[in-house]
Amino acid sequence: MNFGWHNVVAGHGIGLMITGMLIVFCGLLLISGIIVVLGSLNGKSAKPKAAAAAATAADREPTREELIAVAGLVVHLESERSLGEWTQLTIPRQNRVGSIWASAGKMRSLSEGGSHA
Amino acid sequence: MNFGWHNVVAGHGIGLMITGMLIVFCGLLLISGIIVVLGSLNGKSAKPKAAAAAATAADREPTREELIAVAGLVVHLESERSLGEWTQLTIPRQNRVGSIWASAGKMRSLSEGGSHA
Amino acid sequence: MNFGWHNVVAGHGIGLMITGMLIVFCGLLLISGIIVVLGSLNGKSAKPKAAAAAATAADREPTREELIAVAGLVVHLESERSLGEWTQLTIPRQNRVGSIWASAGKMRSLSEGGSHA
Amino acid sequence: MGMLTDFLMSTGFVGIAWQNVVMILFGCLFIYLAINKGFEPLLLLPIGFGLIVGNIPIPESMSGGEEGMFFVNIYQGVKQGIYPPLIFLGVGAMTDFTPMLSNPKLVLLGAAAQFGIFTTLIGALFIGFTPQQAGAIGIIGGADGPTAIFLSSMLAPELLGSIAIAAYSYMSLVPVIQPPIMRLLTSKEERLIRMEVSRQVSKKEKIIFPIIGFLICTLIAPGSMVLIGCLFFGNILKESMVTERLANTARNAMIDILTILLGFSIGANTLAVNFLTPQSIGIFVMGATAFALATASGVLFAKFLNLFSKKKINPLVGAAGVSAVPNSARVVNKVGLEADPTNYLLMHAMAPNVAGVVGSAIAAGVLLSVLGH
Amino acid sequence: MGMLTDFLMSTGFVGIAWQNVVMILFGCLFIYLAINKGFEPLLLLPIGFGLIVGNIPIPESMSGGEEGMFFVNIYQGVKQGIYPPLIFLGVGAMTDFTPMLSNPKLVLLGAAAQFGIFTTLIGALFIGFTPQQAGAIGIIGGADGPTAIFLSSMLAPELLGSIAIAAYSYMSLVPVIQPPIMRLLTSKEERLIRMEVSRQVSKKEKIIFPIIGFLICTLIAPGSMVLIGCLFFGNILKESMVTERLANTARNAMIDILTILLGFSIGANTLAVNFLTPQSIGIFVMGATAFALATASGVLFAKFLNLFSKKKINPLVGAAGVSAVPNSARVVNKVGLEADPTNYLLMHAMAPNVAGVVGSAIAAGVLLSVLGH
Amino acid sequence: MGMLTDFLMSTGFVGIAWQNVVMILFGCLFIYLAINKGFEPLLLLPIGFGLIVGNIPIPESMSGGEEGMFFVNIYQGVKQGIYPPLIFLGVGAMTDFTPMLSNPKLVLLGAAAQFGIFTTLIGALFIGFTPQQAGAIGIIGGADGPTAIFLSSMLAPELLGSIAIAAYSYMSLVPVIQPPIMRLLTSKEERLIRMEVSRQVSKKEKIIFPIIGFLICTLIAPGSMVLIGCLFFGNILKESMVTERLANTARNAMIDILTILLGFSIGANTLAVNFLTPQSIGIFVMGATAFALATASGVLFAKFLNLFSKKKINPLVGAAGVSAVPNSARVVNKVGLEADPTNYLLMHAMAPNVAGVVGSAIAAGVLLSVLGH
Ligand code: NA
Ligand code: NA
Ligand code: NA
Repeated sequence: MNFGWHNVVAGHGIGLMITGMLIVFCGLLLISGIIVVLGSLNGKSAKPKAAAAAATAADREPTREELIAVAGLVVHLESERSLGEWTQLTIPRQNRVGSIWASAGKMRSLSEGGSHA
Repeated sequence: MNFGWHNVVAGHGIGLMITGMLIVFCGLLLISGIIVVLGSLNGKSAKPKAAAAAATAADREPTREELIAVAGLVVHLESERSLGEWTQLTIPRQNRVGSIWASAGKMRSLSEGGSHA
Repeated sequence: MNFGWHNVVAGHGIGLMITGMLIVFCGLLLISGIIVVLGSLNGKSAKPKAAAAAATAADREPTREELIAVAGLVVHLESERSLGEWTQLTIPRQNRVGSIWASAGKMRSLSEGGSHA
Repeated sequence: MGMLTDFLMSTGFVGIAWQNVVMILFGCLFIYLAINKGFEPLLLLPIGFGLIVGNIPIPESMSGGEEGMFFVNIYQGVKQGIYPPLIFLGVGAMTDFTPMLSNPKLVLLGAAAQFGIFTTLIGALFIGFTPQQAGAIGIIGGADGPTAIFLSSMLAPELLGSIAIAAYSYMSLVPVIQPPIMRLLTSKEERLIRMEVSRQVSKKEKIIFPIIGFLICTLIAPGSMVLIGCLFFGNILKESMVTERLANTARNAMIDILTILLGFSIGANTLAVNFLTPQSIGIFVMGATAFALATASGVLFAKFLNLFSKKKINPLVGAAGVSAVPNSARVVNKVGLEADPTNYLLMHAMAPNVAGVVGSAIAAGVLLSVLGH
Repeated sequence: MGMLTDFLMSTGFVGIAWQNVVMILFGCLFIYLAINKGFEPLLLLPIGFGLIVGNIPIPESMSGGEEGMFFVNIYQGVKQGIYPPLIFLGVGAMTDFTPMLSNPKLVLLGAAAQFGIFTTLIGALFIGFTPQQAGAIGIIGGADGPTAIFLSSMLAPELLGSIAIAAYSYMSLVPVIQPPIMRLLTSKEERLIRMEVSRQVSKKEKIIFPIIGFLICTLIAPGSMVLIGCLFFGNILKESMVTERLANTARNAMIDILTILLGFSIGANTLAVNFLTPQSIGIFVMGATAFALATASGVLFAKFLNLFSKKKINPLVGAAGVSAVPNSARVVNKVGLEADPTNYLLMHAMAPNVAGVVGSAIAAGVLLSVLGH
Repeated sequence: MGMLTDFLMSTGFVGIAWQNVVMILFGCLFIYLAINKGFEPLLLLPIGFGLIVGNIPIPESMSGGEEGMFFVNIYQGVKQGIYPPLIFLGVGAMTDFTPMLSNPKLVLLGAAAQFGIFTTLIGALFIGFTPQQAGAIGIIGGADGPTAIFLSSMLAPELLGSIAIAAYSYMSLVPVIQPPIMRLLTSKEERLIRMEVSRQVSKKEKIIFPIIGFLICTLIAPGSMVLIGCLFFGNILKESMVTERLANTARNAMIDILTILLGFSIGANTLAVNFLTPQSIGIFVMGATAFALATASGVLFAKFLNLFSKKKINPLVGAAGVSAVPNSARVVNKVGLEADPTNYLLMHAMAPNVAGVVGSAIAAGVLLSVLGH
């Protein structure tokens, strides 16, 4: 490999650098601008209570009720599973959205089949 | 696009429709016939008690014992997992057929490996 | 198909067999040799206590504390899941290595994303 | 900085046309419908985002760029008809044929509903589509995503995008389209009919059915071999209970990966030139008619059957013949409950519902063998 | 209705031949064996259903139809040897080499059992198979699905179907084939031999082994590079503990998807013309001999080793050398317990068992480099 | 036994060259780094084992062997740029843009850090690489695996192996490379700066952002369409909450399977002739400079911004602009805590961190459209 600045010139190195950084900055500048706009639009609808709730939920110990609830859920899924599809349509999906159980549950419900079929 | 009945004629639309509906009906008629036959063959072996059991299983609340059982199963899988394959062959797969745990368990048992290898 | 020993001769059957078995034996002989060497190298560092611990862990019943712990873990994962990524970086992965929960946990942690990105 | 100007000339802003803008807006629309209105999000969200991605103007200088090849590459699975059958395999692994096995008579309602396919075909021919295109449009009435996509990739690839979008949109509009038609064609008394509880189905039946069902369908309509074969193969993986892990993967990881690739690549390969055409309008109009006619023929055929049988069928159940699993079955249940809050038709409706899936696969087979190449 | 008659002429009933019927019956047989007799269901169920799907008579008019292309397309992964190595990768991610690492001496039993491969090869040559075909048939004695499929796809694609079916059938017949041979060749005293408990294996050994093992195997038999490479790669993913998530996916979602595609496409591409031949009979006969000879040579070699070592090996363990993981190891344990209800040979048997997997991969490598193209 | 000698002549020992040995040792080195030093094990372990597998000497007689084709086949996904974008899709499905949405100002730091890419490009040109190669080398400074692999597969396939290895090595060396530079360029006071807690982000923003973000990036840099498109598509799958199951599969099964194929095939196709070259040394040197310069420019730009804004930014946060998610953000947090044990910068650092991913994808787009063929 032959060293030397002439390579850089030949390869339009400087031009590339300036163009490139310019584009990158334009892009992210626009993005951060848009974010500001988005933020101000939805600014009112910021919900700190949710965050608070979240924090607590993460910190505190699971209560006795929750233990029952969780184990009960497992039992429910077990029985449901072994019964097969007769119980499929009884799964209360709505209130388990976003939980790992939900996905497990959905897998077996026809409604997902529908979304694909 | 030039409208008109001549397109339908040119495309054998009517013929296609008659043929198609005929085939579809033949197909599903045969299928429902076969189902009737199948049903009558296995008619005797219908097991309502299973259904009953199922229903109850689905309805009633999980008992204290079940809670322990479930959590215990989790603990068992945990330890098994951390021990690796030395405990693989101790998994009682048979009586967990069709449960989500079973598949989890099977994954780690060499027997599945065998089925592939 | 025309039977006969001439086929075997034509196909160098014997040669193939001798070569093949020779190679297979060389290969596995070398491997078992290497294993012996490896074993002697790490021989000192064999840890029987781990095995013992394992055995016991597998045998004994899960204690009340473990039940709580397990169900608690589930609850934790549930809440974490529903909260989304704000709690991602709080997952204590290290002490859950090799558990099915760990993988579930890792999936959601950015660190895994990093390993890919 | 000639290079800088060169580059600016190569940005997307140059050569952006109103078609691009409109297509991108359509993409946003479908994403909105998927997220806020719950229109088949698993398909319409990927398709919508794909529309946006695929319709960003790429300057001449790059149009041949390898990176543009990515979407062409993942689209191969659609073009060559690989994704849809495999998705159908996963669908089979989540479908439960028990309701159908326990109500053989109701299977015929699933056949009647396919009438919508062929009448729409005639309509499409009438307004000037080629026979191949008309077949692909008609199948929208089958209310079956993979079937529609598979058939149009074979018969009329140029319409694939519009057809896929129409099919999935109407599948989620079922709760809007069907009820009025159902109420119009049935009397209060009919809606009150109670059906006897269906018999138990043995495990053996569930295992034998996919095999016999496949033989019947493909011997009668060889063209349906691939779709029906995959559907019933997935189902036997599920029912046999000995391949639980395969069925599980087929209906989870596998179908999800394929759905991502299918939706995203369909969207990204649906360009303005194919989508912003009078034809697309025709397709959407025809699609609506297809659904309406399918519903009507299902209901009417149920009433027709009642003329001959003593055990009356609740004609509402006929509307579930237009698969769209399980939406239409739920609609039937809902409308049934309006008439009699204690008359649950759901499990009865599931029978024609799954039968409809088989029915439209057969119809697709017929169209494929008659119109194919 | 000329079109109707045309169509009826194009149904599967026209031009259905006895071969189709027989093949479909074979398909049903394998499904029956898989579900009711538990014959390797993960493979034999897909292959069986594939046989049914692939042998439905497709009328001339459609034989060139794109839809028939589906099975040709997914079969590419078999033809080009892509699925089997990746499945082997997943197998590596579930295989535990610990028993082998803790009993190096028993590794040789895994070598001895490969004798079945080469004697069968000679037998196959004798009854008139070409060297390539003979090699592919011999590998059935390796009792290793992916290895057998990979090798025959390279050496004798025309026999692939029969070989795959034979291999998996005999792998599940191991509990029937092996015990009599084991009893015949061992005395009561020998079956009573107790083996000392095996040493602990450190994590480090488990990680280093796949690397060194790979180097040895491929330097000696370069032809085994792909299979051994994938097997040990999967294993290091598992043992390293730092790529747990990759190992997990490799042995679950990935291997399942590939197994579905492999089995289904093999079945669908096994046609009467290749399967209903005297050759197939030869293959099944040869396969049985292969298993028997492999078992015998494993047992006898164990007895041979006992002549020289003070620490006696229970010769039953030799029978586990014919991989068929973990069936043959379980058989050894069972037969051992018959002789002495307190003598558990399972973990000892696992050593030759996994060694047998490596052994037959090496043998496949030899055959591939000598007989390949 | 002419055949025996023939075979021995065909073992790997014959024709083994020092290059093979060195490459295999490199493979072992990367495996060691992955397992014992935790160097991006998900990628470096597969690449390392792949290096070993791919550099086993295959004798002439077999070099054309089909079995060698396996690695060529699975490498197609890299060559044709299919794996990296799909992996990026999975990355999008696990990336959380919330920190970035709540700190728009910090986004610019992610832009500044891309300075490392272009300065390195110039350096690479200087020491004699072709413009295409220089571009591919520069992108190492993007600290983004899939982006680097995607770009070099397009611009300089011959350097792919070295670049991938360099990129992932330095990404895990971030904790070693960055701190000294960060300390050198910041005063104690600056390191003590506390930043105000960031605002809440609504679900709606998270869903709209991927769409608008994609439009901006690709309109400005059409070349980044594929990477950015997949990244944001994956992200909207995650944020929409209605396609949870797709997002889940995308970030688990799908990304894992692709990572296995990507790493293993890259390693197996990195041969001595391409890797053991002075160029590789150049690449590793350049890569280090790229990371150093990126870090420096991030920090310095943060200080530059502080000149104009009243709400001071802690300049350490600027170092997180070199994506390497989330390592560099963690480094920032660590160095920040050294200065003030109560000042947690992690969530602030995540903003430029993810912005850096977008930034380098844009940079890659620029390079692709300017240098692509
Ligand atoms: Na339908
Ligand atoms: Na073997
Ligand atoms: Na970056």
